[in-house]
Amino acid sequence: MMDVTCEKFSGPFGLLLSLIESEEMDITEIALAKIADEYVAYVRANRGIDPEELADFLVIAAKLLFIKSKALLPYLYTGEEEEEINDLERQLRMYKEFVAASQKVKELVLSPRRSFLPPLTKNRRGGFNLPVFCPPAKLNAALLHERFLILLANLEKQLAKMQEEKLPEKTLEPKISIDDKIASIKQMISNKIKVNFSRLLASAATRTEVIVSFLAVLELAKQKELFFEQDELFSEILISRPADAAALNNQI
Amino acid sequence: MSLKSQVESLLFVSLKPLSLKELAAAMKAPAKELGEALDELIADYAQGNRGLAIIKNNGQYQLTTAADNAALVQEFLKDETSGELSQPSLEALTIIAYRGPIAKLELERVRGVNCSLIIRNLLLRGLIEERFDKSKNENYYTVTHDFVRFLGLGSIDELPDYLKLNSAESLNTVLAATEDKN
Amino acid sequence: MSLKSQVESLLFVSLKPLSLKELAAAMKAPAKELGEALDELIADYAQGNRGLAIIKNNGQYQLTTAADNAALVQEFLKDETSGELSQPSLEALTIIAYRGPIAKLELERVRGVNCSLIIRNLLLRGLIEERFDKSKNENYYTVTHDFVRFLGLGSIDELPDYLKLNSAESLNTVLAATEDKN
Repeated sequence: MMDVTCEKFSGPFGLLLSLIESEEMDITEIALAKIADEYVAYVRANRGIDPEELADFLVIAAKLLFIKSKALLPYLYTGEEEEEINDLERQLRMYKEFVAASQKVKELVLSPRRSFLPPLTKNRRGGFNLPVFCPPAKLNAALLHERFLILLANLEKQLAKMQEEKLPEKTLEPKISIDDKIASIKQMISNKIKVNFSRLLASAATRTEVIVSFLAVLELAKQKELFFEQDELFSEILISRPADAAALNNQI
Repeated sequence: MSLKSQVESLLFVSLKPLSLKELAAAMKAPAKELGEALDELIADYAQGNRGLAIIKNNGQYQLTTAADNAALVQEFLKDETSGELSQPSLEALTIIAYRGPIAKLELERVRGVNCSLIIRNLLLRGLIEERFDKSKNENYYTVTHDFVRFLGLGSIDELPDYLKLNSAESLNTVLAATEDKN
Repeated sequence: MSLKSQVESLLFVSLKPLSLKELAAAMKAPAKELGEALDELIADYAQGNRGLAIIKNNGQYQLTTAADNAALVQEFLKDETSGELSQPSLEALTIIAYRGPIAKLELERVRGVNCSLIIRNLLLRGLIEERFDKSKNENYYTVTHDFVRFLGLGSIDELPDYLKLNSAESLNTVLAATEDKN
């Protein structure tokens, strides 16, 4: 169902850029709004995305959906968010320049032109009668021991940090699926007639899950599986199934 | 002997790239005059249809073979290193080459994605080096002489569009925004 | 590039003197013309107040430093190998002492950076030695007997806490990760 236009991309900006370029558009707010759905679909399909980079992809997905919602409902926005959108455009334009530069760097790396050094050996020093053993005068066993303990302490710190960085990724993975979230939202709605949007978000444990919930709700809205009601600006959003909503309206 | 001759001898026997400061100390010569002698030597090599060249990177100098003779030298040394780089590594290297010294956070801001693993990999391959900036309490990254040699350049500012990308205003703006947020 | 330039590149990277025949074979050039190019190059070096010179001995050619700079070069090389070790070199030496025999790749994994130059420097100073392991197709490094004796030890396992530190958990973890990647 999905049109896979970018087999190879490098990170969230790479994906964004290739989607915009496949539409032959410039980097503008309009372009970003236009490719938002495609981007989200791509992240959902999760093709070729390194799990460690997923969070970075989701952050961009959230920004794009924000831009899209602004394009659809401009009167809801006050102008303060303008800066953030400009910022994304600027970042993307700059990224594009560096991608172009990286192609030139690649050509240089692959071109036959290259400088060489003699192999690293001591032969070049032949003829200078250098001593074969030159220990640093102040070095001793105690100092070696001390340095090694420092090294081990640093290694342990590094390993602990890597472990820490890995943990959220593991706990995040089962929760991250937008499909799961869609299923659970559908479940919530079928059990109740209406659900508060804030309640959906309250159940999210992490920022990533908030984004995923948001994406899932938007997806359901797009598929016309959900009906949204809001009495006034910034008031609670109620989510219900279209059938129920129709039925309720008929009762009144 | 002249400074130019002396500095040529030292660069020839040194295993590693040497800074102006190291050379000046070894030769007990004033850094300014030495710098001029080095510039002259670089120009001599560049003009003279020579088999040698000097690479200048990070304020350090290294004597190498001329890039034009690469095919011959590579075959002679039976060197098999190829320039294979993944797209993400290539992007990170490009940004570090044009913008170095650059902090990890700035690099990630440009690429929009975490770069810890790529940095680690490039360090292990000896393509970039890390220097701790005490005043900013942060590591900064630059490309190594080895990488400049792979490019076949005399120094990194010979990269296409170097000036433009090195001082790209857009980058300054975005990076300024990074600093604000931290 | 000209023959003169090419032969200069080859003499620069070659660690041993080369005969006209060897050079001609490498360059696929006629020996006669090559001989003329060499004579020209030798004359260039002799005239130009240069830091390098070509020595011709028994029909073999070698690029070397100019005789006039010998004292400077000698002192430079002596200083380079006699001072205290840099922090990175000391760290590498410590790892090799407690954990040797260790492969270059393992050492780099532990230190997180490329160690080619550091290893070469420690080898030059006679602090470590290199042994090629045929089955693993890799060089392994250990400290030298001279260094063990310099420390006043009978053997390296007399270092403080050797047994415990030799098999430190964190090192095992990092090195196990090395094996995974290969």
